[in-house]
Amino acid sequence: MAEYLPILLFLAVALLLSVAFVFLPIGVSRLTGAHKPTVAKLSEYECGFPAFEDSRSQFDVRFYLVAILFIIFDLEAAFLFPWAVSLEQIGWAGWATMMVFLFELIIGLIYAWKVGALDWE
Amino acid sequence: MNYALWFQLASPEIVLSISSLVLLLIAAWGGNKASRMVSVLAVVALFGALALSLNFLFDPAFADGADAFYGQYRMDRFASLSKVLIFLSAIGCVIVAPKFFARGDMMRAEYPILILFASIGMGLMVSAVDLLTLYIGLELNSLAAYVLASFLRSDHRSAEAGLKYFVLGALASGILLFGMSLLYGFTGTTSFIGIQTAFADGVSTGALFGIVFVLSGLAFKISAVPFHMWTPDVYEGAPTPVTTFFATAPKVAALALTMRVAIEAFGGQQSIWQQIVIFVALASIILGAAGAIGQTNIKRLLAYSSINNVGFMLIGLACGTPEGASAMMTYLVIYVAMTLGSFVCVLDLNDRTGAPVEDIGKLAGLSRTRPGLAAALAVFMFSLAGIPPLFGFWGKFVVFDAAVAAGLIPLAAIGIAASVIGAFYYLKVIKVMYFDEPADVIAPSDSPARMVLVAITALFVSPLGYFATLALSPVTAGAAKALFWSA
Amino acid sequence: MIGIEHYLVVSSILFVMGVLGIFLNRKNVIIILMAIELILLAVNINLVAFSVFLGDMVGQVFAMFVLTVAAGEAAIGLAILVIYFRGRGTIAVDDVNQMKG
Amino acid sequence: MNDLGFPVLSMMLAVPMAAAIACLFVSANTARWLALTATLIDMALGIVLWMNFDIGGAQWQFVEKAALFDRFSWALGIDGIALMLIMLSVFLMPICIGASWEAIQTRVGEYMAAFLLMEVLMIGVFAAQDIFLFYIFFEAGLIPMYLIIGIWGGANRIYASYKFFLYTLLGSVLMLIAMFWMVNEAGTSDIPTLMAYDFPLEAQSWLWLAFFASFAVKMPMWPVHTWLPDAHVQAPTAGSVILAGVLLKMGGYGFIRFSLPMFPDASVDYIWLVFALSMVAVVYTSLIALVQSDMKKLIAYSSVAHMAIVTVGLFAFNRQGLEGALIVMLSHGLVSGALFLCVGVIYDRLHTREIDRYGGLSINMPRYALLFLLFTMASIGLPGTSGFVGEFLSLVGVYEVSSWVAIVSTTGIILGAAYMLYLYRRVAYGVIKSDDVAAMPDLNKREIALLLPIALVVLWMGVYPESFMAPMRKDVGALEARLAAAKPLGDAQVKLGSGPALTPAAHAEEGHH
Amino acid sequence: MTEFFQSSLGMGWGWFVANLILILLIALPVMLSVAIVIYFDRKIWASMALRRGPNVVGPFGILQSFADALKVFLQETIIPSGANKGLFLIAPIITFTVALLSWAVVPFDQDMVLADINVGLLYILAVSSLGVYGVVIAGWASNSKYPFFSALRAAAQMISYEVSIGFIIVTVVLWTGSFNLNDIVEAQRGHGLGFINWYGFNLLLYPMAVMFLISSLAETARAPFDLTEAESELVAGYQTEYSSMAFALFWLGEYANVLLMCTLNAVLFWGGWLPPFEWAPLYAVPGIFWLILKISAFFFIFSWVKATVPRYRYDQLMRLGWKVFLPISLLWIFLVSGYLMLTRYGV
Repeated sequence: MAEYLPILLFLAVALLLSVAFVFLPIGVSRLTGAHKPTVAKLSEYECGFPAFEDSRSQFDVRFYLVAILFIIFDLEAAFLFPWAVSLEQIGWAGWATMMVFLFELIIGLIYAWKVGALDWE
Repeated sequence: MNYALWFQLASPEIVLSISSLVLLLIAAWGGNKASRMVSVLAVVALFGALALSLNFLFDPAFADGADAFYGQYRMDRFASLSKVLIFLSAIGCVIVAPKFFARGDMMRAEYPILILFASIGMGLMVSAVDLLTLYIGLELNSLAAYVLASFLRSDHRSAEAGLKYFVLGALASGILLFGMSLLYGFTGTTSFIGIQTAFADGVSTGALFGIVFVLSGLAFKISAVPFHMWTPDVYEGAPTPVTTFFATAPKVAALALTMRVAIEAFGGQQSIWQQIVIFVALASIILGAAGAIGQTNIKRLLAYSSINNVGFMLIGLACGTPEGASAMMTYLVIYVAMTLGSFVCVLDLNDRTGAPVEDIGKLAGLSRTRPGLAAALAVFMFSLAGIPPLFGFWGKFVVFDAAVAAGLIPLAAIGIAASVIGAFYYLKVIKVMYFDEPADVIAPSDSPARMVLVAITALFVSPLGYFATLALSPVTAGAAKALFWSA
Repeated sequence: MIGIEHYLVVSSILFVMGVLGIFLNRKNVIIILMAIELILLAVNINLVAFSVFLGDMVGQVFAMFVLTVAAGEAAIGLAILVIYFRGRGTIAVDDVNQMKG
Repeated sequence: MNDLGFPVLSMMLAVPMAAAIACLFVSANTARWLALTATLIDMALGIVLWMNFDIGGAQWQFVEKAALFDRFSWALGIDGIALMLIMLSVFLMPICIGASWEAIQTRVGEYMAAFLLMEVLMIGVFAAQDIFLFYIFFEAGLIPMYLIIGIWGGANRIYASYKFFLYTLLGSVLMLIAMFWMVNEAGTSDIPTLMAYDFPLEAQSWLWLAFFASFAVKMPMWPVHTWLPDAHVQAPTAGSVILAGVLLKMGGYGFIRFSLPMFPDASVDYIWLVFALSMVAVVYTSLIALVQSDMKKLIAYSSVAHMAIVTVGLFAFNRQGLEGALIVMLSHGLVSGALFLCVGVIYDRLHTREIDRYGGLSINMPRYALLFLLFTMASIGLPGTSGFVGEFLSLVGVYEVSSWVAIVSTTGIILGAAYMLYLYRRVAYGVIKSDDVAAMPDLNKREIALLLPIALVVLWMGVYPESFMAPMRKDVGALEARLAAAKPLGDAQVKLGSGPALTPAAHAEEGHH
Repeated sequence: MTEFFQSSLGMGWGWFVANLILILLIALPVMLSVAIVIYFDRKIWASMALRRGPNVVGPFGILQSFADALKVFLQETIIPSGANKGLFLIAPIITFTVALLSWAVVPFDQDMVLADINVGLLYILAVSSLGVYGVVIAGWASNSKYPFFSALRAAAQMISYEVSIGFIIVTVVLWTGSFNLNDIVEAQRGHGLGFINWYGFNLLLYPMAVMFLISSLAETARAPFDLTEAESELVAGYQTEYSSMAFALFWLGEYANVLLMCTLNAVLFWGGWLPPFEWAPLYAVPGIFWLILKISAFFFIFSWVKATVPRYRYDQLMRLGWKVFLPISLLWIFLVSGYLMLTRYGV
């Protein structure tokens, strides 16, 4: 457990640094008088034109699809990690089990591929 | 570590797994054009699994059951009987689907495959002797079921049913899991028999919470009162073949699972859960019956009917005796036949445009326009009401017999009196079909497969079904005995 | 020192928050999905804590399975939600009532 | 097996069953003939049964036993009582079919099938030797009767059919629980064994109540009789005949077969209850019958009153009472059936059951008026008709127990005479009120063929009841012995045969027991 | 060092001060090197285009990055009126914090690591996947169309390649049997022919090394996978609405991530702080030198690619991730684990 404490400290330091970086200029600019907001300045830049529709409109459902595929495949990887470091202990049975699992995963991948879930067209 | 034996024990699930993966590939390549072939092959696979399960049911070498995969999985007569029921229901649900989905061209090759996946999950559920296996099986089934519920993507009700089923199903899984985590923590093991052993010295408060949470989660899955509220909506909204499926196979699996958990894992502490089960049983019987009275949609009506029937089955569990368990299994067998039959009848209720008819009022005079179908539906209704000489009576008969033998006479008396309330709404359906003037809404059947299924199930629930008891009684008794192996 | 009961308290609080999140939330179905994840998180805390205190690996393995299944569940939940949204154009909880029970 | 060399009881069940199934698939006319043939065959078999019944021989005859599976068996067998009730059933069935010959024009096949099924179940109830088999037959009768009332009944048929079904079901489900307990306790579901089994005293009371709930509804006893008038009024004529003729007898049969021999002590304890309800029923329903304007309803209420006489006789616990009750059952089965047929005859012509619409039928329908008169007199209990024998014996029996009950019951009979004669006067005498009544033709051959046999049997039973009592005598004796043996020397028994009538005070004391 | 401070300041404070110094010793050089690599990036890019690149501020323009830093620091921070203010400011904080945090487990030399945890690789994987939150939040909070699209693209792209990175890492872990980065480096000692300290030399692992390099390009949204800020389509991507230091933090974070990926490439496949060959004189040079050399080499490759390879289309990007890398890495897990079973574990 103890070896994780420096990470906690690191997190604190990094947070401190980044918060300082974000808020210091804001404070400084207010003090130096560089902070002069105007309506035009505070409007969204987008591409230079005034925005003419809701910026958070509906978007392509494929992004959801990618997210869903990611969840599935990334978490299957979660099974691979402990397996990879313990291959020596679990031997051929463990290896074969994981291969069966991978095989099923591949079939899932093939299915997703064939039904076009991986296409971006 | 006898892998050969292990694989043999798990052969039904293995067969289904391999075939579902192969079918998935076929579906991927063939698209919806392959749906017919996939359906046929899925039925073949299910029959294969069925045959393998049947083998365990009758092979004397497995009379005592056997463990596999380091005590994670157990194949005994109880499991095999449940699997037979599950696979049979699944076969029925695959067979009736294409015709239903053909309208609107919604039949997809994934439907039978999802049924197969769910069946694997259910097979695991009934064979689970460890909380881990239990959870995996349950979720495999549930995940497939969520998708199935929202299978008619263009139908708002289907999507809503899927959403409701998903939310409440996930909540149920969460509650169940929380209970399992407590059980694990306070007993130090996840195996049923280990929990039983740990409970021999008494139950700590934490473990007691675990028991209550686990039972609540399971009550959700079997749609027992007070965790039943999702059932009518989901049954109504889901496509009818899927509803058929929900009302049969997962119910068998969840009930069997509940039995195994209660009897094997909590077996030593019957006094704790018996009260809960009795309450749940009575509440399900009464509320299931009362809730059904005002319904005008036949699928909702059948949903309440299933709640009601679950209550009756739980009476068998409340006995906590092998006779009770055996009675419950008998009831399950009959329940599956009745429910499958009545839902297939509902599937056959289509108007002239082919649109499904679910309003009970529109069945008026069905006995004139479709005498065969009306007769079959009447048989199912009377049977669900438990009126002799239909076979449904036998289910109630054995359950109440066991309850009386176990000394639960007040429970039996209240339960059976409440069954009269249930009779009221079953009679309503018959009244509409037989007494009312024909509305002439329902078109003639266009599916011989459905008619065959209806005929088979109707014959089974008809008085001829009593001949089946000759075979059924020893089988259910054997299953119950297998459940009490550790007691 | 932090004992098992502290973990239990935390997980119980999370669990109750999750359950309440499902039942009290009237706004958005997505919040329900999050509440479900919260419940599973509570379970995982329990499992891992018990696993460490019991010196038994099963709890952690279990937690792993719960994680994966939860992911699958979330995936399917999202998919159903998308279907639902496309049909109805809303994901407000109060609107999920086409069928009255 | 039996002397006949073939399972006659199973045959009697199988014939109408097969015909019922066949009826579903044939044309209307074929179905009529098929049903008639089947019922006649059954009647012939019934006669064979009676001929071969060994009076004074073994208590249970024509016994058939085949183990179905562990919990219950296909056990059939009859004693004299069951024989007589089976005879009643098979006798009435062809008449019912005949009565429906022209009245039923829709869904004839299904109608005939339902009736044939009813016949199967009625015979099954009386022949069952296994308690669960009995229950199945007993309960299953609901389905065809529900359909008969609901499909072919009158305007208000749906309400009536629901009421009939749910009342009866609610009554009988508790009986099932009691049966489970008994079978668990005694270790057998065999009725003869159970009849001899001494159940624990504390349990008997509960068991008796459970059975009572069922039989009282079926009987029907006041205050759970309300389904009966509705069911009768709405049912088609033949349905009423079967309902009044046979179904009501199942309640009485249940008391004789189950309540009395199986729970003698409890029966004694609850005499007060039965007597109280019966007395109310006799007077109350008779008075109601007096003011009815619907003929069927009037006869229905009279049935309730008559069945109250049966319960009174049964719970007298002596030979006269028991035999009297049995004869009342048989007689009422014939007479009320015949009366419903008589109503049906004129209903077919005018399509109304309003008493006021008729009048002076003796003028244009003399044959009808004659037969109607005979049955009216039989219902009243005129000597020489079947009604007299039963009612007389019952009252004699109950008088030995309690003169008060006897007196009140007699009042009912007097009231019965009043309403029946009043009915007859309004229908048959006086002037013909309207042209359509005047245009009504007299009985045709079919109708005579239906009514005449009943009339003959009613007279036969009235003149020579021994033919009917002889087969039952030994069984009644056995029942009496069973009651006497089980009964402690309680107040009811002490008074038996003590000569003078009881004082009101003594009776009140008994009522508090 | 910890002991030194603990002896003078007591257990708790001593540990605190020592670790604080160590952390600053990591964080500040990382930030400094970001400034330097930005300079080099521009220089290399310019050279390949036969331009000069920055050459005004300082000798050879070497102070250009610092001038830029000073400029953004003094700029006014503009928060668009429609933006979600809190989230808008949190996004760069997340990005930068997370970019720094991964460095906690990177071994710079033998035992020269802040937190020598046994699941170091998993830690990096976990922490770096948090980076996507900064991007998504930035895009969402800006309330502007192009940042929003950019954020979506970035999210999809990052998670897609995270999958294949996850599977690629498994092959390395299989070979090492540990998630500890130090162990992974140690295991490469003499891996090839007994004297080459690289996994990448291994024929089985070499394809993985290549895929990992490409995946790291995609994961950090570097050219040719820089679709998140494809100027022609999305203006400046999710940073469009940012200014001042908030904007600079994204840049800092991005380049810190690029450096981290270079480091990971070096550590996982090319021997980390080990010299390239198992030859005693090479060990005279401190390990950190070798590591920096390797990082520089990889950064050069990154810049080189940026300068020469045309940008992918989005569908090509996704296809590469899902249809090429994912199947290949799955196959490779089978091959590597099978090979190891046959040669090492199974026998």
